[in-house]
Amino acid sequence: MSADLFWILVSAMLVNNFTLHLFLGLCPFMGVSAKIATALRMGAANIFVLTITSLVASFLNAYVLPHAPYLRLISFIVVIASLVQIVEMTIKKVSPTLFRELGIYLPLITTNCAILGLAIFQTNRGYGFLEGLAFALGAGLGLTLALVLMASIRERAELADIPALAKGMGLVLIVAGSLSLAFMGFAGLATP
Amino acid sequence: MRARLSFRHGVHPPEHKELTAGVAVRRMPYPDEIILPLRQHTGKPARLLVKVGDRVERGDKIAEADGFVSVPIHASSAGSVRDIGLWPHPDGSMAEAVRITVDRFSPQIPRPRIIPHWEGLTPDQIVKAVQRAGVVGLGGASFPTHVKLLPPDDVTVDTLVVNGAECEPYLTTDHRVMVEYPERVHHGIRIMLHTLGVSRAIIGVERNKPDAIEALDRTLPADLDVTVQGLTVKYPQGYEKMLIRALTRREVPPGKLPMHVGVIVQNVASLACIAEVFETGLPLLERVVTVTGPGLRKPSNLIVPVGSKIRDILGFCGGLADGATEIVFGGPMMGASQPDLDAPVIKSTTGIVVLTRAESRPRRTYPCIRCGHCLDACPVFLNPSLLGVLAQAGRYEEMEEADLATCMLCGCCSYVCPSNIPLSQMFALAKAGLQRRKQQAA
Amino acid sequence: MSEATRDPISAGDPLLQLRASPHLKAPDSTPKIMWNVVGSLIPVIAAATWYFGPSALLVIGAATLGAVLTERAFGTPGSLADGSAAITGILLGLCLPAGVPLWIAFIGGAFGIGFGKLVFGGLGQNVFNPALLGRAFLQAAFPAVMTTWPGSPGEIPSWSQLRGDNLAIPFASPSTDAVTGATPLGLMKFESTPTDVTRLMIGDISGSVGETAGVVILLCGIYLAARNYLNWRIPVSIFAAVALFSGILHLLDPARFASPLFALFSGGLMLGALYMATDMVTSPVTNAGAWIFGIGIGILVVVIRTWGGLPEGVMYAILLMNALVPFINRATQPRPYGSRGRRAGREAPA
Amino acid sequence: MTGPENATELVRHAPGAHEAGAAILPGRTTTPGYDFLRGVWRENPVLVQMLGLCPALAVTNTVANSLAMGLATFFVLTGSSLLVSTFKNWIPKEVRIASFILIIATFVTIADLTLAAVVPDIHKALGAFIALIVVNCMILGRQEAFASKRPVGRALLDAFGTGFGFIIAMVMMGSIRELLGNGSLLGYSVFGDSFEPWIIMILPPGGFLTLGLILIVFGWWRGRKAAEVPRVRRWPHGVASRRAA
Repeated sequence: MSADLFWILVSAMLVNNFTLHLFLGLCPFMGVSAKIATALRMGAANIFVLTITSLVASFLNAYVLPHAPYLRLISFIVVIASLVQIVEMTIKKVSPTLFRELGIYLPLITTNCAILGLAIFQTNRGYGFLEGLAFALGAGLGLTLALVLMASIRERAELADIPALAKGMGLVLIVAGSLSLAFMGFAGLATP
Repeated sequence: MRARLSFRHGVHPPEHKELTAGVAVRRMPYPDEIILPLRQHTGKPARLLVKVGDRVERGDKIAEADGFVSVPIHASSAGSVRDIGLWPHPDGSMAEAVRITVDRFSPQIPRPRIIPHWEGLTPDQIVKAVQRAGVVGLGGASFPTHVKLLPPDDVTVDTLVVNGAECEPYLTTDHRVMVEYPERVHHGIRIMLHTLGVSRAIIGVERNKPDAIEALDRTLPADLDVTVQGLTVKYPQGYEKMLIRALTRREVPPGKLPMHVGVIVQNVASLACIAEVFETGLPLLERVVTVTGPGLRKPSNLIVPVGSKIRDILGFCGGLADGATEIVFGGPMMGASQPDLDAPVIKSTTGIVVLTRAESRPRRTYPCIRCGHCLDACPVFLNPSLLGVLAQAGRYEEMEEADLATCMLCGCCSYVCPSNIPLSQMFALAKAGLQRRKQQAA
Repeated sequence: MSEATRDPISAGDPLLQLRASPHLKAPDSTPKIMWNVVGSLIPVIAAATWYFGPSALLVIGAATLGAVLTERAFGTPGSLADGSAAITGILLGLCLPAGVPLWIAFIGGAFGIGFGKLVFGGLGQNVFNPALLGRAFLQAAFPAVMTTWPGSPGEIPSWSQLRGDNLAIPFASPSTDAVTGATPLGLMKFESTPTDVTRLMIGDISGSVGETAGVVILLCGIYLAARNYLNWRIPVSIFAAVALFSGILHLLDPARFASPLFALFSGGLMLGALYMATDMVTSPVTNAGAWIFGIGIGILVVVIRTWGGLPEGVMYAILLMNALVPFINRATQPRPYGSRGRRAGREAPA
Repeated sequence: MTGPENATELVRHAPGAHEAGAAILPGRTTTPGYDFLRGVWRENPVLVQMLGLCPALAVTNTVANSLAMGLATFFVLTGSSLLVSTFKNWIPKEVRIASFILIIATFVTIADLTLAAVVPDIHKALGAFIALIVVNCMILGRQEAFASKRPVGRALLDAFGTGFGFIIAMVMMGSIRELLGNGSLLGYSVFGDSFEPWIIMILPPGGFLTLGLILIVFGWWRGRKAAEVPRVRRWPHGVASRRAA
């Protein structure tokens, strides 16, 4: 059981990395990856929200959606958005420092495809409560890893003589492609 | 006990000391003209005392110390003041200088004792006498020596470190001083220990000068705690901080002086000079200069009057050989190219190195390939590779965060860089740029 | 000039140069390093030709041509002379199967230089090793071709026979009538059959063009390390990590996991550790970083070989660690002189 | 619910949204033609504004998938724009983002169920990405930036243009990737049997690399064009002067 959870985590983090192989969470990956510090915070915020989302999705899947499957998408998006909003307000009240660190990223994350993607994938694969948590954690870690790698590469590239043509998104996409190629090395990484 | 002492990192440029290492010091005849810039030391330039047409004797004070961090300047030859005005300075600028026409017929007789005997003087009186003699660090830094002898009350100095490393390629000035005047060095140490109230002195000599080590050992005074330490041959072994690290295992924190870790560093030539000053009673008038390099006909070690022009010295050494392209004051690693053959030797000039095209040919610069050789060379453990990239992007503030202040511009990174990136030059510019920005902000 | 001339000016007519210090320069230069690496690869290429016949030369040549032409077309003018494009091409050629069609080798070289190097701004700026990026691209693009290994040299009837459909028309699939074999790693992974280590060392096995002759590569690498053209810490830490990690696994289950010596000399580990991982541009600048980098590669190699879907993981391990290099560099900045107490272990007082 | 400050955050942070927002500041008028063409090419959501990258990379491995995704998005976009601009005066400002999302989600659900019924194969291939149209920043961005402030006709034009631009980008990506990755277009073999497919093109790295290359080539092309005819913009009458103002 725990081995299964571990491989779900590894799979979501490395083998089927959310950003590099499933193209989820590309907006922060492109937009908030210029500096390592912000990338780390964005990653942390993502892990946090993904975990909550997984819990909510498990709950919805278990108790609400069996009665109204066509409401799946709408209920996911509404519940996630409101939950993130509540979390944001709570953090703001409880820990202003943490809010300064993560707060501004939270609303951005709400409409991040990674969050909704997680909920949908989790449902499609029929993950239970614990599996969902492992999946969310793996996805979050994978997102953070991709973000930090991209940020460190971009920080380096910022000082380099990038040809004018490749500056900006062109380079980011090609770096992402290269990272994605490198991550293919994890393909097939699975339970021995 | 003679363990191999050194610091970490550093480089091994070819030494080329064989050109002059065995050549005994000769005295150069007085040239026709002496140029004495008023700025020959770190600190405030000296204040002029003479006017055009004045007759000066050898040893006469022609400019006096202007404040505590300043020393007087003395006429190194008898003659008459021909001109006072701007003149090429070895640092590349034009600086105010006194131009003295040497009296060809003067016997250059030593004047009556100007500096008193040191025996019986209090440390304070000795310090005053050293300042009056116009002594500065002769190792190239040209910091007024007397300033170092008055540590503030809150620091305790326990060791005198004597710098005989002479790590710059080509130069043999200190080497010859140690070989030929070891007693003077020891005498200078004795005066210093007395002045500082310190009991221990360590002389650090690179191991490529066995005869110097031998000479110093032979003349070791029995009543003093002086040791001679052989040091690994490596540049920049003679840099103060590296020497302290090698001999005492102490590190001088950034922005602090050696005295803050209980050490005073004196160059062997400065010590010999102090000893000579108190022996002869004359101020600092001449110094040993290595004139050498592949572009010179007769490489020599010379005693030259301070203020002799490059032109005269090179002439005495047989002139330039074919293919000479560059004349460097000081060692080739940190020295400065001279644009003008009329620039004079000043108190801190350790050597004149004439380089040829083989050394000075322009090399193409390539992009940084991140080989990391500069990190392995940097004696103060900086990341020149990163600093260089930042310098190119003009990000001086980030360079400051990357400890640019610790950089001492030793040139090791530039020396090893396979891509010929002028790293230390860029760092010097960045330092200057930062200072300018700070001044503008203030 | 006669002895009479005392005036220095007339002696040599010096046009006095003004340069910033230092006025001396170490003899190494970037092109010299690069061409030395190229030169050190000649024995490896020779060994490759010995084992894989003219195919080896063709494949290496096509990959190099792809790299060099791309550099020539899109790179800064004159950048060919620094030799880095040639290294990329040769290294890429050395890690391809001998039987690949030449057009595929060419595309790999072009991709490696174009997307792996020039997009980042050319020499010194790239994040990923261009040769390996080209190799990874080909592996993903043409997985079947890239895993069709020629038979080991002993199985080939004559030396001069091509080891596959090298001359396939561009963009066409190669025909599949050549003698094919399996690499020692493949045999180990899929059939649990270890190969004799001596054969691995001398290279009498199936595999990529230039990665089979382990001892030759090792000797060439030692030459480069001796001349300080590669950071010896990287290969040493890779070897140590691989030997240790695979040794532990071997002790746990000798039947399933190969011995450390097998792990060291099989696949592309020698070539990767000595030539790819040590690429100066894409490896950490700090020595502490080099250790971390090497250990990371070693661990990833064993992880991918043991638990991954592929028998060989050196290429991916190096690429993944390449991506981490900017991060490693930041994390292992040297502590400057005088800031005692917060100094890293590397600079600890000797 | 997501408040108004979230919306501004969202729009501000979406790459490229900056210029898009600036173009429709109140008080500035645009021609209907411009409203349509802007989205098609000049401010193409994918190629210029870098919005909706997730589907543009994830499902463009074949032309058929790209087209289906493009059409589904087109449908959702026009439907939502129509609804939003029709009811813009009834939607309270404070909950407008939430309302937009609800409207979008409704249309996505319709599209999802329709695709599942009509083309089950493609629906299966697109998988979760149909549902993910909900969070396509491009759609929400058009609602917030345009449809909620403009009359129905203009909002529809804008949605048509943007949706069409999205389809163009999708099909472009899909064609390149299918052609190289499979040697075919819309399933019909182009190069014949002997073609060695470049599998990478239909794998994730191929998506990134293709889009990256397209951006570089477009940049090069634009740069060349700008160098040839400096300062002259071939856009409908009035547009150039407005942009210059």
